[in-house]
Amino acid sequence: MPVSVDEKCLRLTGDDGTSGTLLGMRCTECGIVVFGPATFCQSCSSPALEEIELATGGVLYSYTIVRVPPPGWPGPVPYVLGEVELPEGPHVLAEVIECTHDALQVGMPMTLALQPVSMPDVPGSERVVYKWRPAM
Amino acid sequence: MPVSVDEKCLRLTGDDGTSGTLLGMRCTECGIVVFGPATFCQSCSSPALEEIELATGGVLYSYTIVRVPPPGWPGPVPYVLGEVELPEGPHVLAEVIECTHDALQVGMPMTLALQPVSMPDVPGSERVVYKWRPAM
Amino acid sequence: MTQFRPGRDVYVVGVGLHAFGRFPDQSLSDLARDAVVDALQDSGIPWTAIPVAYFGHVYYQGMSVGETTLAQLGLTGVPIINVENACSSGSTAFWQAYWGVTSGVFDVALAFGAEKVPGGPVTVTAEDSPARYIGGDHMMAGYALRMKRYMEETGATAAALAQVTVKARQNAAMNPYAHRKDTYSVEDVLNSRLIADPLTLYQCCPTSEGGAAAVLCAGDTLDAYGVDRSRAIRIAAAALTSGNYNGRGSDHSAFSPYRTEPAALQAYEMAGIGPEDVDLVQVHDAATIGELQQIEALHLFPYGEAWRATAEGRTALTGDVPVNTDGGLLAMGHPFGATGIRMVHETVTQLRGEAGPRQVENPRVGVAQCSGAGDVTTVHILTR
Amino acid sequence: MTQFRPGRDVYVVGVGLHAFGRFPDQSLSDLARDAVVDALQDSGIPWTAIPVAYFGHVYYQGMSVGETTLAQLGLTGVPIINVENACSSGSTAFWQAYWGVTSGVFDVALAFGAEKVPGGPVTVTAEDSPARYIGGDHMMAGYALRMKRYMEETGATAAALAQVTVKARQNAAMNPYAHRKDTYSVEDVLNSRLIADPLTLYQCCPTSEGGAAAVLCAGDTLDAYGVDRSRAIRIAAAALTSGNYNGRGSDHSAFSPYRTEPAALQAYEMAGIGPEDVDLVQVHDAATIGELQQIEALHLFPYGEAWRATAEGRTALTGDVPVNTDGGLLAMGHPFGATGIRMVHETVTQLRGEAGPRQVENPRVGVAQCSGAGDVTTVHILTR
Ligand SMILES: [Zn+2]
Ligand SMILES: [Zn+2]
Repeated sequence: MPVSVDEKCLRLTGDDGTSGTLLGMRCTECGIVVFGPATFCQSCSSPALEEIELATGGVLYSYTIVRVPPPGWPGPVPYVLGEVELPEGPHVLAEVIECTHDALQVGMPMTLALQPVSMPDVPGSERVVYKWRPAM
Repeated sequence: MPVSVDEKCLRLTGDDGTSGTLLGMRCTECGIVVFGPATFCQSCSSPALEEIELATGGVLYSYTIVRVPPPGWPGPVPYVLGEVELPEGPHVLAEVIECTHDALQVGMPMTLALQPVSMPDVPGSERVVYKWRPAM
Repeated sequence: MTQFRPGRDVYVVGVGLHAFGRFPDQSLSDLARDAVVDALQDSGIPWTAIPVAYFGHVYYQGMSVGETTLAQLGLTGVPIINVENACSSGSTAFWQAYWGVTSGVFDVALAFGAEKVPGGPVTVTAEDSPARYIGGDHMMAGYALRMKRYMEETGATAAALAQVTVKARQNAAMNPYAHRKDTYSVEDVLNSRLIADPLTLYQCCPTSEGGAAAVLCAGDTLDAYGVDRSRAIRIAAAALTSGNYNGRGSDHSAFSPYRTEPAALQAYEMAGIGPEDVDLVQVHDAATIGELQQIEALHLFPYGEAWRATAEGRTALTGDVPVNTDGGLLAMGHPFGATGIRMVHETVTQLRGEAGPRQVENPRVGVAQCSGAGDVTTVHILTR
Repeated sequence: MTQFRPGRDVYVVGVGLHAFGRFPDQSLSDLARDAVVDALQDSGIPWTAIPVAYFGHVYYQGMSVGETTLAQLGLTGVPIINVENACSSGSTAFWQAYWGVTSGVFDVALAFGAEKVPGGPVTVTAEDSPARYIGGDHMMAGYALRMKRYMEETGATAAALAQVTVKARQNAAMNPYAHRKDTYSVEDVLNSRLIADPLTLYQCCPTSEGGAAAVLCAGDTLDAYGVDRSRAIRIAAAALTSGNYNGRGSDHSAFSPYRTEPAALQAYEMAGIGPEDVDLVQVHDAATIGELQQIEALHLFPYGEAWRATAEGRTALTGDVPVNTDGGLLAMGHPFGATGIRMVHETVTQLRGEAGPRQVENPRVGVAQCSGAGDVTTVHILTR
């Protein structure tokens, strides 16, 4: 069975690791939404949070082409890192795949993409990672 | 040429790494002596320090037989660790070699011994290390 | 001796713990957060009213872990400061919180700490230190050297030293937060495998994980924060010292006992009490010998007599000077960032009369003492 | 907003630096000690008169490094506290020292810091963090995201951003402590290799080593300590904030600009001045974009206009708001524990009129600002 890179941020919905949903928490007091787990609201500290499924896409708030990767980066170099603003408010940072560098533009629509990633030479390290790809 | 494990604590005097002297600093204001380098006196903070050569032996203040070694320990296990009080005052902690465990006794005279030590699988890591052995 | 100037009275108004043990599925932040939530709830003061927080931890687990942890409770923008002082990291956070409140900078402060200590011998120097060649940087070997010398000088018996562990485990058996709850006989302790002669495994604290938190509040603002005065415990003294030159063993200070004395004397003076007024004590028993030497350094027993007092049961829950009533480091383990505040937790719980089966009879004065590499010592005195 | 209560006036009475650069033969303690000796000498106050010390550093290099370092100056027994707040570790030590003195706990305090930053991209999470799979924990990639967005929103040109480095190197060329002293043209900066588009190598601070120290003294005890009043520089404000929820980017706070605003507003209020009174500024220019956004967050320029002001030379030594007069992080490098105190060193040196060839004309008010992971921000205002 495929394993999510972070079960509290990404819930896999199928058995093959190709479908899933980003998770967030909404405060029922003040309405703000955050990406990933939370016990208390980041804005008002209320514990009245409910888990929600986030939109499967958003717009590209900013991006960069990383030419010197961070330690332990298991992917190709260079890679594109994109910060996507979801309609619910949160920004989600992830690799942008299947894109042409020159075609990237702030404001362009992006859609969620899942890919398996393994750490080189670490058996059992495969995780399903959330990424972005330009929307059709 | 042999290299001292810490040139400010142990000065090698020959070319073969078998002879050397422990170094200390004496405060010309208050007279206290410390083992190893110092810029200011530990007791009175005076900068008036002079380097001295320490005695080549002392008495065993305490000892233990270490059965679970610290990370990176390059020697045999178990090993004996001895705290020796020098006539000048300082205590110097080091491995006790060439001893019978049952014959060790607090208060027994000890004498300086030098041995080369290498870190396993680290080329060029050989250092001459100060140790103690029971005095004849 | 450094003279600080205490100002307002300061109280501990809330304490919280995450259980001590092994929690592979919980991060450092998880341990810390749970303890904080517990302490806030105990105090009745909400997170949004806390103006400052001090977080104690040692090992690098990412930057600004205090901030990352408390961000989970809401981004309130307050100063959060991560502090490290070896085994005294948690108690340093508490000390800092105390001085901030007594001096009037803030009315309330949060002190918390957590640690995930890896297994195996604990060292205090960097990996590339010459100590790796010399073999002397080994916390338990240091305690073994102290133990050998103490036994030689005082005539302390192996059985008396083992009794420290026997007592710790008996106390821990009544403490749901303890890492090790099974009890042992003196023979069990002496027959456990040797780590560094004469120290056996059961005489060394386990490597553990855990979290602890405390909320402090100025006495003149207790009512403004709606604090239950009947459960507020006053901080009568807060002392923190580094090494003093003492003419012996300064070259190998980690192995020199009785570094605690200057901090203890400062604390007694600040509290206006003496060792004879102390009703219960938590001390730094990373190894059995540690407990004996610390209670002597605190002047609770004359030099060389703590082992006999222990053998006679005087440091047990029912003795005249109960020591490490929650099981101490020997049974709780020693998550560096949490330990000092865990001691405050136990002292407060006892002084409130809320310690259940391990309650000491009607205590009024409690002492918490931590020691750490770099010759750091903290002594805190709490009173009802 | 949290309201703290300043008490007595506090002055910086001594500053010291160890040069910034690469020093493979010197330990973290060596760097720190040299800076302390320098600062003590500058202050005229001997180590034996210092009642407390705060040491800022980030990476684990053994426990209690502050204690180990100061033990070399003599074992005086005073409290020594190691603090960590990511890139703001040094400024946090300074902040803590200030509040201890202003509140009357001590008359004098030592703040110092040092770091040996390893080469390669800087990350802020632990090694086993899911961030390793996601690729987002990369300090310079974070700055690149901010830069791309800023250029998009404001029309800032690549040349204006590069000018930040050009200016930094010009200033550093007059600073004997700087890591990088060679100067560059805008073309050199833009043609250096790409790290994370659009950020090029020369727009990123080098990874460096260094140490810094400052001695603080209460105004009402300057004479008692024999301090030369003509060289004492007053601390008019000391603010430290963690993250505030601001409705945007809180999920990726490391990449959210303008976190500095709350700390800046607190500091201006505390000092009783406004941005228009500021004569020179040191800000957190870990990358060129950082300087532009920080001077906007400090309200020295309106949002989106700092790049133009830079291109026009207004932030140069001869401009109306000289920024990073010693070369900043871009030329000094960024040893986390030292940086914040290095900024105090430069501000004090300028306000004393002792900055030599890089002296700003007759400055009276200087600001030092640091940012760090965990959304830590410090803002200190110093006045002559
Ligand atoms: Zn809310
Ligand atoms: Zn002296």
